[in-house]
Amino acid sequence: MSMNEEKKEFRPLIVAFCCNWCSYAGADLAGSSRLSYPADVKIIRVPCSGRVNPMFILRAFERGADGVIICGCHPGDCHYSTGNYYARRRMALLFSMLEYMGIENGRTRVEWCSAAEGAKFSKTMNEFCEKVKSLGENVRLGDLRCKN
Amino acid sequence: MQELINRLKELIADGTVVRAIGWKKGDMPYNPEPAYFEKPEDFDDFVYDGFCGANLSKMMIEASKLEGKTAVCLKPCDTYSFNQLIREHRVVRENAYIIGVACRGKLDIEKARKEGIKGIKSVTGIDIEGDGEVVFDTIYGEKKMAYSDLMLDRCHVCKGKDHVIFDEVIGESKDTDDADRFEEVRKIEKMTPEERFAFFKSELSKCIRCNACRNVCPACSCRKCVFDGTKFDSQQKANVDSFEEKMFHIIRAFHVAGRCTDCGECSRVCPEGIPLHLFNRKFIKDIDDFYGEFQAGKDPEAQSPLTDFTFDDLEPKDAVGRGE
Amino acid sequence: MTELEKNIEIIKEISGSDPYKCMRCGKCTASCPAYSEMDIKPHQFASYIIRGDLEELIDSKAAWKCLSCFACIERCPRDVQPGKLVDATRQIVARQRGGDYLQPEEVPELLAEDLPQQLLVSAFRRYRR
Amino acid sequence: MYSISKDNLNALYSAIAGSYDLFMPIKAAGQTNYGFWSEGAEGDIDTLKTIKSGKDAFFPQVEQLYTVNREIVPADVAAGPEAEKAADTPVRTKLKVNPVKLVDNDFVIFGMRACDVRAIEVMDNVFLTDPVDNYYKSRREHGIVVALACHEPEESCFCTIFDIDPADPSKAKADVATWVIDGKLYWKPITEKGEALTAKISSVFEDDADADSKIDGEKAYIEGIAKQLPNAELSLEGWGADKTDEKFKSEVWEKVYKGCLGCGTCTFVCPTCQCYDIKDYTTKDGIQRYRCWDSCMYSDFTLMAGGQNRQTQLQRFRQRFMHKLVYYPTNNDGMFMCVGCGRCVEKCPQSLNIVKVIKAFADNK
Amino acid sequence: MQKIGVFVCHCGTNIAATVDVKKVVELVRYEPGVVFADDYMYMCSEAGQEKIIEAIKEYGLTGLVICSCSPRMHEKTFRACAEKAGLNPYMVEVANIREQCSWIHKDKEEATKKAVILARAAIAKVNLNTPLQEGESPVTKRALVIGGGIAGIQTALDIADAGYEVDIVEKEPSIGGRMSQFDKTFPTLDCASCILTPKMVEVNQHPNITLYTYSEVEKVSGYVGNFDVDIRKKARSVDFGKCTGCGECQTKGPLGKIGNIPSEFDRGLKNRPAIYMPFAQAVPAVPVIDRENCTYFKTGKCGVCAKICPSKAVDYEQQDEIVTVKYGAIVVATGFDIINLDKYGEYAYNECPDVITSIELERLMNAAGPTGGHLERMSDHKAPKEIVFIQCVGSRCDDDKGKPYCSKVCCMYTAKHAMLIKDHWPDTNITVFYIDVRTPGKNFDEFYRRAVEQYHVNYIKGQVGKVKPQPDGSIIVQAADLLDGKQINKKCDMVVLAAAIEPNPGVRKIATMLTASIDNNNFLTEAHAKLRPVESPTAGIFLSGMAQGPKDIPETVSQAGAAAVKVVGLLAKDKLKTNPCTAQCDTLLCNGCSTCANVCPYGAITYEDVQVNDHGLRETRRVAQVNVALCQGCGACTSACPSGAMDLQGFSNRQITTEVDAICR
Repeated sequence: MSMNEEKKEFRPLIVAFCCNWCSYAGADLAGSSRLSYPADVKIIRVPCSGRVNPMFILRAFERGADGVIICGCHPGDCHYSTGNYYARRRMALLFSMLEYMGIENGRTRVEWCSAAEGAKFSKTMNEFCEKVKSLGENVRLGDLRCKN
Repeated sequence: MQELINRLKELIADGTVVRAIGWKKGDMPYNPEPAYFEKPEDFDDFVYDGFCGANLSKMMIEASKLEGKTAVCLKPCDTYSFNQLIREHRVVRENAYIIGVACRGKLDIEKARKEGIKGIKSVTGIDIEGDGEVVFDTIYGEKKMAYSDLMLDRCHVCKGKDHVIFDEVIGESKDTDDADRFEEVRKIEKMTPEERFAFFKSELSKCIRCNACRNVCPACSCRKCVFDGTKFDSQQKANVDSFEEKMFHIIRAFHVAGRCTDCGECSRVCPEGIPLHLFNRKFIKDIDDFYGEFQAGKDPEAQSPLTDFTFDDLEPKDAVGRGE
Repeated sequence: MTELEKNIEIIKEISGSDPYKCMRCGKCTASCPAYSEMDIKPHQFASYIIRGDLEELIDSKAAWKCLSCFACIERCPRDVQPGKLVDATRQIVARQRGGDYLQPEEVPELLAEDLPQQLLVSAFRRYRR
Repeated sequence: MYSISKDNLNALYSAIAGSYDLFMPIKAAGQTNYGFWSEGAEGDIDTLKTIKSGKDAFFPQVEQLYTVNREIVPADVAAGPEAEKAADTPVRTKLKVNPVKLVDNDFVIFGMRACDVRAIEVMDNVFLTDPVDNYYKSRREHGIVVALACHEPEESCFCTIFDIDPADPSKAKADVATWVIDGKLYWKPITEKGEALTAKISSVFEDDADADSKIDGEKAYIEGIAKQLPNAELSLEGWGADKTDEKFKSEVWEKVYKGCLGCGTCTFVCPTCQCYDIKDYTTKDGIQRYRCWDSCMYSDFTLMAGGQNRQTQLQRFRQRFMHKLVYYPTNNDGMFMCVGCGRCVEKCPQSLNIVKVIKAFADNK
Repeated sequence: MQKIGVFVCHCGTNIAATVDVKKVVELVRYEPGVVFADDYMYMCSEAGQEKIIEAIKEYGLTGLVICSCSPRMHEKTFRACAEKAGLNPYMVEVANIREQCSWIHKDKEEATKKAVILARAAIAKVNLNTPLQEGESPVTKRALVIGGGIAGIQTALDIADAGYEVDIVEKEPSIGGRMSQFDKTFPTLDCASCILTPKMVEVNQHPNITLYTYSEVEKVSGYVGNFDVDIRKKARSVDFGKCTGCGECQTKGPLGKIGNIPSEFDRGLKNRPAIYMPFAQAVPAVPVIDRENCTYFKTGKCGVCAKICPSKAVDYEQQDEIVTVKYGAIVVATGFDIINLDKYGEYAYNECPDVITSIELERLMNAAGPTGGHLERMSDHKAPKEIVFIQCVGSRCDDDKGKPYCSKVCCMYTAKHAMLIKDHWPDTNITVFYIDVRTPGKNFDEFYRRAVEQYHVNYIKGQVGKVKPQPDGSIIVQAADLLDGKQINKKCDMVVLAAAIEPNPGVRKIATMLTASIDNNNFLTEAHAKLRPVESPTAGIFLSGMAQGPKDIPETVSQAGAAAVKVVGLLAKDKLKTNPCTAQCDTLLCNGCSTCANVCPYGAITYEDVQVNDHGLRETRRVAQVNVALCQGCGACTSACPSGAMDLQGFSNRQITTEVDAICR
């Protein structure tokens, strides 16, 4: 590893699923208020946090993501009234299973963030990037099976 | 067993049912196969003994489409799966005549093989009514094993011997529940993340992607599985990269979460002996911890936990890190 | 970072409060029982620290007349905690002078009966650090 | 004839592994499967049958064929913006195909039973007849097969009916034949490859005079047991070449197939199944084309665009056993595609298997 | 394969400052499917859109990717632009490289790399877009206004004048809201009820307006144009038809006019009987029986009001009634209230009766108020000579006791109070302790200067530290005078607190029912702070008055008018374009297991037995059917469906999967 290789420290790749009504608007507000967070976060817009299928999350990890965060409206504020309640249950079970399989539980997170909470959105993204960076590259979800 | 055969013959004779689903004698004493019985003479090789472990409720999906009623022999744990299939409109209750058969725990020939019992010619002591030891007459002499040592793991954590849905019950069951259902899951939860990861890595690396666990599971009854179809571009026929098994097993366990009745078929049929029930039981344990006791299939009207919610459900961040 | 900036950082760190939040509403000054003794008023602490006039603040009577009764901290609408800011300024001085601290044993005889309890606690807190 | 005591088999393994890759049954996570041996791996030659056969050595479950990536050839836009505007200026990207390096180093498959060795022969007839599959060919040429006699065949075995001799692997097309007889491994090289291998690792062996008598005693013992197996006298009468029309329309299939789940267990544990599917996988820098085992039992096996693959489970069930016992013998002058290893007999979740099919047809007559 | 055009916007320097737009265009040009890539200074401008239309025609583009600002901003613009060029509007995807890339990253190289990735994800998604047609849904030509204050009244009047039916639901027995409690209003000092009551009467008599007073909204379902609202009409115990509003029951009741229950209308400074009309000019002029405090309902005795009522209008058996009405639009005008001052011990509000809030002062100075307009101290009913006003009580507080925002109206109404008091009783001395006097607006600062220059109100810059009621009935106010550097201990006999305002506490429940987004100060969030202030992001929900944020009466009325016009704009349409991104079930894959129907919040999924030909296998199967009119495209069903049969158009499983792949590549 040459010298500049050393300097180029590990940059995590983070996929964020943001619900169109609250957290995506929150992300826009963070943007318009110039509240920065690392460029490693890439946001995918979904109609509701209830739309995020565990297949997408595992697909992201399979394709090399190091962290996945799902943002939605605060329970009770969902634009479709119940979307985030189902998402909350699905993610609770999925995260518990991933932890059970030995995957570091810092790699996944759910955050409720309303359209007016630009600051909270940026703070959450900074915290999450820090946490994923400290966990390093996602190796475990990559090779739970040795090559034969 | 004879009483069961006579009753089935009687049902076919008096026209209540057109056919019956049960077990046919296998060419080995320990491998009876699920089969259809229509004519009285078919019943000559009908068998119901300790090795008839298969859950026949999934065969009723196709059988209930045929015209005329079908009698089906369901063990107590199979009836939960049948209830779940009714709830999801996959079987037509009117076309099924359910005979709740007695059960005193089902046997696993792998356990005999692990004890080095080979060249088996015949086995006695495995009929439903009997008790006491199982005697193997093998080429290398006679070998004995206690019935409970030969029993499948799932029967040690049996959910109880009363049938949840039946038209009639034949025979006396004997309780076999002598272990804590979530003990293995707790043991794994107490391990460190590295140990847990190593455990699942070694187990899942045995998987040969034969889909037996999916095709036998009564809860996994999709017409076309998401892993076969093109809906998610997730066509995964073989383990191209190491992640595929995980994705397959996690998603399969997730799809049956809240619907899995813990009948243990997936672990029974896995050619590589992977303890697949550990995934489903983990979800069942979590659902019980997070959202209150729920046994799939016990009450067909109950709303499955994953299609239900309460305002103050627990937050995903509190679902993890409970161990530390 | 000059010596001065370092001190401001230390003050912020000890007091745990952010002087920039002060909107100069004067509620702390209004509530301060030791107001008459003070040359620099409580609502000015934040701006002195922001401007960095530590010398002036340290040489002033105000820093040492503060009774640490926390009325200003309790009532400050912006959570600026002026009491803690001036307390931190005193810490800077106490630390610079090589810590000729008052030993706990020496305190009892210095006590007067009618001294408010809170003062005692503050004294210990201030001089024991 | 060479021999080595069973206790320091590890010395033998590390000797082989010194100069070749050693592919042998390894016990891991409670099961014995073929895998590459490395220091510390627990070799297990006592278990009679591994879950999956040794076929992986020559025809692995997943094999990368080649990778493709896109190179952007700067279109001749250099001529300025007008050129770019012209709709017909193709943006040229070139596809670069880079095939995977074929296996070019010798490797040893140790502990293969006689039935699996015969299975290699069965596969040779398919892969090595033109059009030759050079992925298979490269592995086949570099593979040195060390066959091991079956000390105590199990009741699920029925290799004898395909005249495979479990006792004497030297009859099968192996490079070395070995026997394990009370605590000693006897090693008898057959082909030059076998001789070359033995020469390389001869230091490990010691010469053993009364090996032949011991081996004859073992052969007699094994044959004795083989005779007592329940399926020893299973007759293949009615099966074999050109029996297609007789068997295809029989209504026995209707009765036998009902329990089949359509999972792929029997095909994936079978040493002779050689159907595969070719699929693409998009990776970071291009496409990776690989082939992987496919099962005729799956609902989307050979699914063409028009949807004309075998639609019902009966057709798929019939196809599997007809291929084993009729179609293959028809194309390979009577050689059966089944080698009687009994893995499908043991592993089928619904206990349906080839033996029951043969018996069902026999009873039906 | 699609023919995609990619357009990267500079957005002046907003994007170009930290994203190398030219490089993005270069890198994106060779993505699969892209046949044209270009950049322009302002894509959303006329010229920019012209460029797009021209490119569509010239290259025969079948898909568009616009890398610019947030889709929430200009997605509509670019879709309309595509439609002009004959391209289906739903073949357009927007990559957000401003709010979520250029504005929040400093390092140009890093931001450019991210912009390319986001563009690549959008291109991958457009490749799988299918043309969608917007459906239509009918519009119920009727509006609902929740809240009967000036905001609700003004909105209802404007809608009704435009010829549409309007219903007002008001929680209190009478409409009028907070404004009816005021005495005078700034800056023109005209009397509150004089300008409000005519509007209330107009509302009552307007043929298009139906009044539901003493009623609450119970449940809201449906969506824009088709809301079904359950309104609970609480039992008034007085028959509407018979009651003439004579008020006998109030005056001749057992305890006479006084009664023993603190009157909410008079902020508890006066009592009222159990059967009451909040104030004289109440609309509707029909009293209500307060069942918690009425002796008849508590003990079964009394029943005097029924006896003395001349027109026998009292009816104890009346029950709550739930009315379900269909509406096209809903306006939230739930208004505000004063914050709770219990946590502010330093102002001694609970200890001393002479420390009152400004709204209580409004009641004291009001002729219909508890003291008939005579300003008296509540303790000894003497006229106060020294009054102290304290500003920003609980406003601009960053702690958990108060509100972080400035309540906007207190400086003006305190100046009003000061002037009115000095005008009526010139010998009274008034001191106002303030942090900043904020009087923005027409004639506002002049109004405040008149208070200082003409009426010599004494404004002192400095907050009050402590209000100390003295045993002799007077009050010492310990404050700071920051400008003159003095600490003052002012002796006075009345203290008026300009307390902070907060939205009506019931609004959070209503926001949840309407699925309207609300911020943590309980103000309803507007669709866009500057460009769409009177609409909620939830289509069909509009905001009017203090529910959306602190504002004074002139602004409330203007916003009420704006909300009304928005509602009229919606109701004028016969058909509304519905969101075409709805769920769709693949009949061949569907298991008919009802999992999706259980999670659908709109009940849009039903089951039918359908004849199916699955690759030659003919069968009747129980299959899900999506009612496209009801489906709002939330996608809950798609992630509940195990086999992937249920998919969402516009955000399909494959589209999101390709986006994930494009990002993780």
